[in-house]
Amino acid sequence: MDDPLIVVALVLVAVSATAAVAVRDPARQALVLAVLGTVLAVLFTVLQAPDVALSQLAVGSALTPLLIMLSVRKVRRPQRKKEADR
Amino acid sequence: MTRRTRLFVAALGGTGLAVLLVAACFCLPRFGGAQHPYGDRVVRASLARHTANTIASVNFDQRAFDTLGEMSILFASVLGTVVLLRQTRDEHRAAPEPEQVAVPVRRFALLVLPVAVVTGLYVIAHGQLSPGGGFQGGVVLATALHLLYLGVDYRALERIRPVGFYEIADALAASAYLVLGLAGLVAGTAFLANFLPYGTFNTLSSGGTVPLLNAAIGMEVACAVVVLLARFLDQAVEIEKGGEK
Amino acid sequence: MSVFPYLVAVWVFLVGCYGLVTSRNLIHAVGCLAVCQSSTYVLLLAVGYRDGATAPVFSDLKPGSRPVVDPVVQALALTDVVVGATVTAVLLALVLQISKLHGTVDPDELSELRG
Amino acid sequence: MHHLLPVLVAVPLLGATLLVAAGRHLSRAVAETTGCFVAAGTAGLAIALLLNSSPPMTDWVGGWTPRGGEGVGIVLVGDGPGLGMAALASLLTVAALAYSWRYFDEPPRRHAGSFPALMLLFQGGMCGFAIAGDLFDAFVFFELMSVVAYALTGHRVEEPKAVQGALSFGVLNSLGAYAMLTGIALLYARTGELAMTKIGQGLDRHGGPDALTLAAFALVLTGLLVKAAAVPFHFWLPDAHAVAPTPVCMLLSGVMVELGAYGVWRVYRTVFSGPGGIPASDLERALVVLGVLTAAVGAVMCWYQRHVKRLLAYSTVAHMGLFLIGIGSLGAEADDGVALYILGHAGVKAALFACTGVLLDRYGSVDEHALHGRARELRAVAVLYVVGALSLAGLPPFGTGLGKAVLEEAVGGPLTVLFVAVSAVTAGAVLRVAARVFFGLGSRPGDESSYETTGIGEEPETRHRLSRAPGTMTAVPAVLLVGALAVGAVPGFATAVGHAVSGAAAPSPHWTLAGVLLGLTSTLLALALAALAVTHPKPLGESSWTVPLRRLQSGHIGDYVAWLLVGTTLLAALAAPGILGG
Repeated sequence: MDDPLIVVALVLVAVSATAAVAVRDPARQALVLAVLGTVLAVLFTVLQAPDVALSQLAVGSALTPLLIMLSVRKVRRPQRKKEADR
Repeated sequence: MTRRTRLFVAALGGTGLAVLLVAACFCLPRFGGAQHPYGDRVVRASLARHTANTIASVNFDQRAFDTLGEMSILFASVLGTVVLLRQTRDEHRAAPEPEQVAVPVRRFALLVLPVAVVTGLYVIAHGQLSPGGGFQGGVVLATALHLLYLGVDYRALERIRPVGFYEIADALAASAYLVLGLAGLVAGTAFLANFLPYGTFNTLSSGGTVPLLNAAIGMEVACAVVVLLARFLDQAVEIEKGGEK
Repeated sequence: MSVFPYLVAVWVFLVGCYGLVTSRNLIHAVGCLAVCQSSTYVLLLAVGYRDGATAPVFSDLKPGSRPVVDPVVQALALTDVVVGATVTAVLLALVLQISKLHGTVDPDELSELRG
Repeated sequence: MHHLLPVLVAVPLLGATLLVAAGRHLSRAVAETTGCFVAAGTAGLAIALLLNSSPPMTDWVGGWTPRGGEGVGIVLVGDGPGLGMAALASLLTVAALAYSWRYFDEPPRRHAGSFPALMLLFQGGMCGFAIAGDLFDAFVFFELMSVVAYALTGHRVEEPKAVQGALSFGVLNSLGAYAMLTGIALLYARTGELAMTKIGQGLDRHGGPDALTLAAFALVLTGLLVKAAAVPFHFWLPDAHAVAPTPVCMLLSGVMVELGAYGVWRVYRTVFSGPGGIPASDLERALVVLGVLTAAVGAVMCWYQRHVKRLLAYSTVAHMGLFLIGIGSLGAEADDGVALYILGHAGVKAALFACTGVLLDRYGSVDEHALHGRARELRAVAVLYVVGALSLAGLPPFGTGLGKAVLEEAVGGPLTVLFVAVSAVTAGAVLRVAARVFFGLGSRPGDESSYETTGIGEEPETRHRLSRAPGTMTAVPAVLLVGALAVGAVPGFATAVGHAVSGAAAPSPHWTLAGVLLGLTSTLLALALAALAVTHPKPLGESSWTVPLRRLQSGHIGDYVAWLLVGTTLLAALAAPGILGG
């Protein structure tokens, strides 16, 4: 536990996880989740788990936020259309 | 329940759970301790089978059955997404408008695209040697293709991405993993046994069946992620409510 | 200090649960579920860490020259990452259909299943 | 023989992948036939392995048989209970596929194989979970069957209820699974092992139980009990089972939920039963309290439903309570009773869901009030429905009756009253539905309540409303009921089950006079309750004391998650006294 890098990474994980929950707008949450994914990847690297870090980087900070963004876009689209009709 | 009662109930349960988990944390072995009996055995077994990346040895040899389950979960969820996001009777497809992409974005995307594809392939191919492998490389490969959407437009992406082809490739890769497993049984050892020669340590062909299973997973993951993203893109860009125009 | 990583995992799990309970948007709720899951990665890798050890990859490391961290938890976490992404995808697909059929993604406004 | 254990998982998975690969070029009939054959082949393999399971088999996948007690691979356990559950799951999959034969609404374009493929993946997941001897492997296959089940539940994407129910199901079960994984990580930290027996030995070596053991126990059981729909983790079940396509309901209620209870049994026996685990008295307290709550809540809610599939779903909840009580009493006799009860219940419940599916496809409704007297012409279905209801009550010589009798004898005391009451109330509710819907008895109930879920306006699952139910849709429930009858009536079957579950040394389960009488009592009570409800709807109708209970079932994911947290805490609190005192 002497490695300050680990402590910093852990604190960042806790903070960004809290932020990901506290941000109520799903589009912004997707961005925070991407940050969380990146921070987790950093933590895994300092915990000597490069394999997990790599897949977390690919999945947690790219794929999952992308899926959420696409869902948000789909959910919001009809509403925008309705507004345009008015 | 009203929002307040819900929060109260959750606070009750959450406090109890928090107390329990924190108490458990203080009973855990010290962070960074040296007691890892299973881990030590795994490292020995991995070296005995000439697999340099121990994680690959665990995933594709020692605990390859878990990976079979994991691959099936991915396969099932892609199939599930295809079924759940199908075009229903009261929906139609609208071709998306061609979009203008800023020139720097386009140049950047088209520059990164080949690099990303090669990186993905490299990460898959070196799975048993260096960090990475089928899962990581597969996801990189699949997301790389989608740079086309960013850089050119949706229709360019669709041209290089016949979803049906990827669905079939996904299923074939998954069956390849299973067939390799059954081949171990037929070869007279056991299901998912590493029945090939282990090769020279630290070369691309080392590890027996590990690189083959790794390649099957890489292809499965890449195709699965392409199909998954295609379904969501379809919903976000093309499918609209209302009957056929 | 030697329990700090575990406590972070506990915190992340509970925060995710809090988000699920209070969420006003189902897409947000699925995101909170992903937060809950990331606590399991942290816990698993914290359990497998060993002081002064390096990654269990021997392509440029002489076997036995240095201690390595526990490779088993890394394999488990790897599986877990993939499982998490796929569950997220299926749940988001369901949320999309809910938004089409119910016209809302606010759990407070869904009232089809009661009693 | 033991080398064939992983094949039990590989065959359905391979069938599913090939169906998807060839799906674009297959006609629907070919795809469905292939699905049936693969499922049936797996069922045959499961039964063949089951017949060879004494003494129990173990297989180390990939030939990683441990040398000097040091294993690195994954162990599969082929003993009576595990292979029995795998065989049951496989047989029910065959029944569900046969039932859905040419029945379902058109499959997604160019994906003719998708429904049978999902069913096969479900089968593979259930078989893998049943034979897992490694805790993490159990988690992986647990997730596989969950993910497939979410997709199958939401399969009818044009039904608002279906997608909402599937989402609640998905969120709750995923959260439960993550809790389970956290528990597994804690156990790994303590013992450094993943094979269940090794974890158990590791806990014993460490000494007496402490907070870590308790937390791991509560977390792992949370995951399993969410699946087993124990109160207060049960909220997702009625929401999901009421909306899933009928063949999927047959599997969900018939075997998937029971696999959760089986998991509790397996994990406690191999991991926590040693001196370093959870003392038996603590487990008993936890499971019996939760079981009694589950049985009571399930029975009460079941009685007040008018949505027939929801009613059947709550009856499953009530019976799960009884199974949990049986597992909590930790005896060879109780285990035999639970095994027989699960077998009988699977046949009966699947048959009842199958009959309800006929109603749905013919009348476009599963509402007890709206269907009043409308199904008079479905004579065969009516007979099956009544027989199913009576055997749900525990009428001898059905397997449900035998299981209930053996279990009542094993737990004894005041809990016998609960067993009789729960089976009488749930069966009474089903009989009431039969009397109203198929025979038009009693006056037509009015539409007074607006809060609850009605079964009006459901889309039929077939392309058009059926004018005649196809032969398979009545043949499958008939065969299932014959199976449930055979479990209790075929001489020697109960003995074989007893041997498979608790070894040849234990006394074999059999009918006793007391058991027959108790079975008859609950059947008569069920008939009386149904008769009373039909003739005098007021006193047994909506009453004010149940309103708070019914409001809890709000369909709100946040509520359900809050209750899940409370449930985990409750589980730990119930199991804590022995650990804190010891």
